[in-house]
Amino acid sequence: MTGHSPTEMMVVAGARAMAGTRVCFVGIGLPNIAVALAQRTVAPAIELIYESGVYGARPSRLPLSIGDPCLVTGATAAMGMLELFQYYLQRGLVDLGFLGAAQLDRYGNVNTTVIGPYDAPRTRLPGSGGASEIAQNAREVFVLMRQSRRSFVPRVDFVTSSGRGLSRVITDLGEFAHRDGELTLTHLHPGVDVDQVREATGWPLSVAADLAESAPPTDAELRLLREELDPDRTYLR
Amino acid sequence: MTGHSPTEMMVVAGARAMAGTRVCFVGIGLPNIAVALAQRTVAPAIELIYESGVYGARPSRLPLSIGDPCLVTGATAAMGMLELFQYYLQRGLVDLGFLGAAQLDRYGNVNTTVIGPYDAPRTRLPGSGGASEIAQNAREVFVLMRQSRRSFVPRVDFVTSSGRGLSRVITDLGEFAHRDGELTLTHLHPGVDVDQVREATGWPLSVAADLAESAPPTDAELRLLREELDPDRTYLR
Amino acid sequence: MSKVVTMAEAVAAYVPDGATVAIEGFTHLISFAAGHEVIRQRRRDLTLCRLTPDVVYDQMVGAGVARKLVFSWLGNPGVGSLHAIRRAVESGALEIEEYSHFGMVGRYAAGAANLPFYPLRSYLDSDLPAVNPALRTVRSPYDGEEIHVVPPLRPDVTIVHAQRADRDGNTQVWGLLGCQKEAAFAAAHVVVVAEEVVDPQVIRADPNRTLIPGLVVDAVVHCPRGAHPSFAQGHYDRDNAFYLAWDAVSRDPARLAAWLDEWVYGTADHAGYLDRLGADRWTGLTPGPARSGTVDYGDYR
Amino acid sequence: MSKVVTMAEAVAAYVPDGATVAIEGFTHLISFAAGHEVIRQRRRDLTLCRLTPDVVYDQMVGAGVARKLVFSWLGNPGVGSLHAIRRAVESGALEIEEYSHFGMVGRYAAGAANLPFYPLRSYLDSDLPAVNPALRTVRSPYDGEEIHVVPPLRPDVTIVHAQRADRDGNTQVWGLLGCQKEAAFAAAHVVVVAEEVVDPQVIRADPNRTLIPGLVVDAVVHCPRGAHPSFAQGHYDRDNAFYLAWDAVSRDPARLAAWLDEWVYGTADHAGYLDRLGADRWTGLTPGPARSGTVDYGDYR
Repeated sequence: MTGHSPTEMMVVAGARAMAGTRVCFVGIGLPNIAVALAQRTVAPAIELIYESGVYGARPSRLPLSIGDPCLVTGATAAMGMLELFQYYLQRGLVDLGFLGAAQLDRYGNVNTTVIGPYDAPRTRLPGSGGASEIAQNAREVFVLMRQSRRSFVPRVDFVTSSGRGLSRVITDLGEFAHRDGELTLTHLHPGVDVDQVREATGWPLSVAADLAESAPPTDAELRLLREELDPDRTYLR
Repeated sequence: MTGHSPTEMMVVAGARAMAGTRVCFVGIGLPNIAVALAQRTVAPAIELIYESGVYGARPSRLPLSIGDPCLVTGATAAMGMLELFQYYLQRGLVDLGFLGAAQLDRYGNVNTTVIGPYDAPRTRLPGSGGASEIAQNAREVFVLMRQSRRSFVPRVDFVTSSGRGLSRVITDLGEFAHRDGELTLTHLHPGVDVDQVREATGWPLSVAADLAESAPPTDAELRLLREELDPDRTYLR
Repeated sequence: MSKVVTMAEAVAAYVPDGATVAIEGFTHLISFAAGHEVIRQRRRDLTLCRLTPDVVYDQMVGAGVARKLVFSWLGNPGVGSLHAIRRAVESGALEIEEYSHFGMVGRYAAGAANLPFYPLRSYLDSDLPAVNPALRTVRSPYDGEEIHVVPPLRPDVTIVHAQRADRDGNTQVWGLLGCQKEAAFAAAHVVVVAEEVVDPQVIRADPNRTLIPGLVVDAVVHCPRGAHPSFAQGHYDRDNAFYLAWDAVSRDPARLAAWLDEWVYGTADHAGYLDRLGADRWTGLTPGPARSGTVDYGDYR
Repeated sequence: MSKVVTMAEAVAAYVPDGATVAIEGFTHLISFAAGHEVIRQRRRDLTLCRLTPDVVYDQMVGAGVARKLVFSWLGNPGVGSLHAIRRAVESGALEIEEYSHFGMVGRYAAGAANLPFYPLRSYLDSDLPAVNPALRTVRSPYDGEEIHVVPPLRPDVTIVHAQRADRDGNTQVWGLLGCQKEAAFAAAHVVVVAEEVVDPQVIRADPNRTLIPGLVVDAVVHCPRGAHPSFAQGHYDRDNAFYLAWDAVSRDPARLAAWLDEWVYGTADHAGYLDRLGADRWTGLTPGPARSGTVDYGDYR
């Protein structure tokens, strides 16, 4: 396969980060394709939970949303949302919450609510959805998002969900881990340098002493993404 | 049909008391047969709820208990007990809770827990079951029980459920209504006189000014009880 | 005894001006047909409740039926923003009251169970309680732990779309169940909109499948394909082209008004909407079969 | 990956001396086979939890496995008392902790949902809170109303009987569902005892029917008729003659001991118990068919 896009690298890195995960709560947007790739590569036995009320999904196609009917057909269990939030998430059965985000700060706080003041928003974003409870109840949380000074801000305008449980952020430039209370760059994607990341980060960037380079997507990963999972570029646009 | 037993009269009176009831929560024991008779006579459209998790039962035989499989087959809904207690009973959808009791006092307090002190019981009874929540959440409560000085006591040894919601008590001797804060005799069954009731009541009996006599069981009622509903005398023993 | 009425009758009877209305369904079984009828009848000042104000609420807000929105996630799933709602929120024309999904589900559950509050583990270190004073805490009398609570939500009417119901409103749903059960039990009135109105024996043959009993249902509307462009598990798929196309319509108030004129005001009812949509629209939206299998309840005599 | 083990293995692994054990099932699907194996392995000092300590707990208490009973209704349903338990309670040999049914269900629900308490409307003017200090109140931060609460119940192990499960423990039940789901999610370990161990595809063909996911299940025991003398909807009826006959056995400690010798200690396992029971016993206990019908989930590709 020739080359790869930053989005493809981000999705591949997101999928690889799920190696060893048993139960993943899949959030809205990009996590869906990363999870689909993980299920076909590093985490064949992963169990997928969706806030729409599905446990143990085996989607026969790439879901268009977290409420796609293909998530139900062939799943282990479909239930009301109250049961899912209470007996799976709040009960502590979720190993990993895998979320997207609009805005994120140095401390891992996530904002998906508003840009600007709450009562007079510059931009009204979707809001919490399940993010607030996922952040509090999943054993750990990963965020997958494109990185820029607009999205990586010193202090989020609104804390939709706290950074407390956020352990890893995977972007189109690299990877961050939560270390000593702040997000620290641990991996650079191939072809990206630290200055580029610094440029796209709205706070004084902390870089890990053991900074590593992500392995580029393999041909097999790219083929799965491009030919099997998302030939219509629903997520990879 | 020749004659009738006091138990038959009690069950018939219990059934008739359900005329007009839409939703009845059926307790353990004698209420089962009274409800079965009511469903075939005065209350054909009555909806039956059982704490075992059934709404809209249409039992094809007389249930041996409130957890009989015949209550599920052909019912409108079968669910977990949490749903039943929360969304039906506590939600206020139950018009009538129809219960049995071991001991009852002047104020309608019911004891199904212990005779004697709680920590050193003379007799350990079954306990609350659903009675405590039924008494609090059903719009009204009827009790069906055999009457004696042992069961009709001045003050129950233990208040399993409060008499607050209890509106009617039907016994093998007559019927009582909750009036001015105490149980008042309103009906005598045929062949019973007030002295007999007074003798079987452990407190100074209050008798309604409009004391009436219950109509005796009809042939149709007795035939249903003896031939269709309880030919084995499970409840009518 | 039958509760079967037309959608126009159901909306006229149970959705008065100023009512608190929940058209629930999490991506699945969203009663667009009911939303359109509310628009057709030109209701005003509604408080619209829903976890995920979807395209149907964007249409309703765009048509001017709403005064307030109670919600937890505001977007066109998989596409982007709901522009009519966003305009109304950003301009201050639409009041909002905001929770998380679990919080909204808990609110319906408290309403359904007649509880004064519902406890849940969420909102820790979140700014949501600062902007929504209805998010409070209770201290456990056992270990002293503080836990967040939400207040009951009791809609004046909840409207749900279902795969099947009988004429008394006994309703069965399969696939994603969302919070329709809780929203129905919580409401003062319930309207069930069904793909199929079936014989009561179909319901009674599988009592564990019953989601909502007729006991809490006021009206049953027979409305096949009434969830379009959302989906009905086993009946039809989501019409994703509609969701994608809605983005451009919703961005432009004039286009939105024209859309409403053509598809809602310009159609007498959902049958008219379906006629305009055309039969070809369903090509590719119909799934193959995947039957559940049966279980045996046993005949006990 | 299979979790299928023998009952002896499951009990040896998950029911240690001193454990808090819930064998749940409301009249339906009571795992007598598990109770008998606990007796056979001569466990001691167990805390037995169950809404309705049925004949199986009477047998277990009679055999001396229990130190404490947590319950809400103590009787032989439709027959009378559980005499072994009643003797132990009246003599003070068995500690008790007592709730109402809703209270017990709420306790499991709090355990399952990881809540510090569960609120419910019960116990008003009842003497139960006076004898059980675990029954407390919480004040609503909305309207100031006081409501009773119960604390979470988290068994060390919950054992449930089911009509079917796959080898990973994904479990489906129909008919009365009791509080098995809550009791399973609340527990540290779960043992599922199944009439049938089925292919995972049977479960996945009807995901809405799944009561307990394998995620919380540690062991699966294949044990047809393991709920005798209670019933399994669609499989067999309650053996009422057994319940009636138990009254006389349970009244007399010597007869109870002889019964345990013959039917529990004297049988190697549930197959041995069934052999002794004989095939004729099932005459009249087998219901006719009453199939649920199917629903279509749709094949979406």
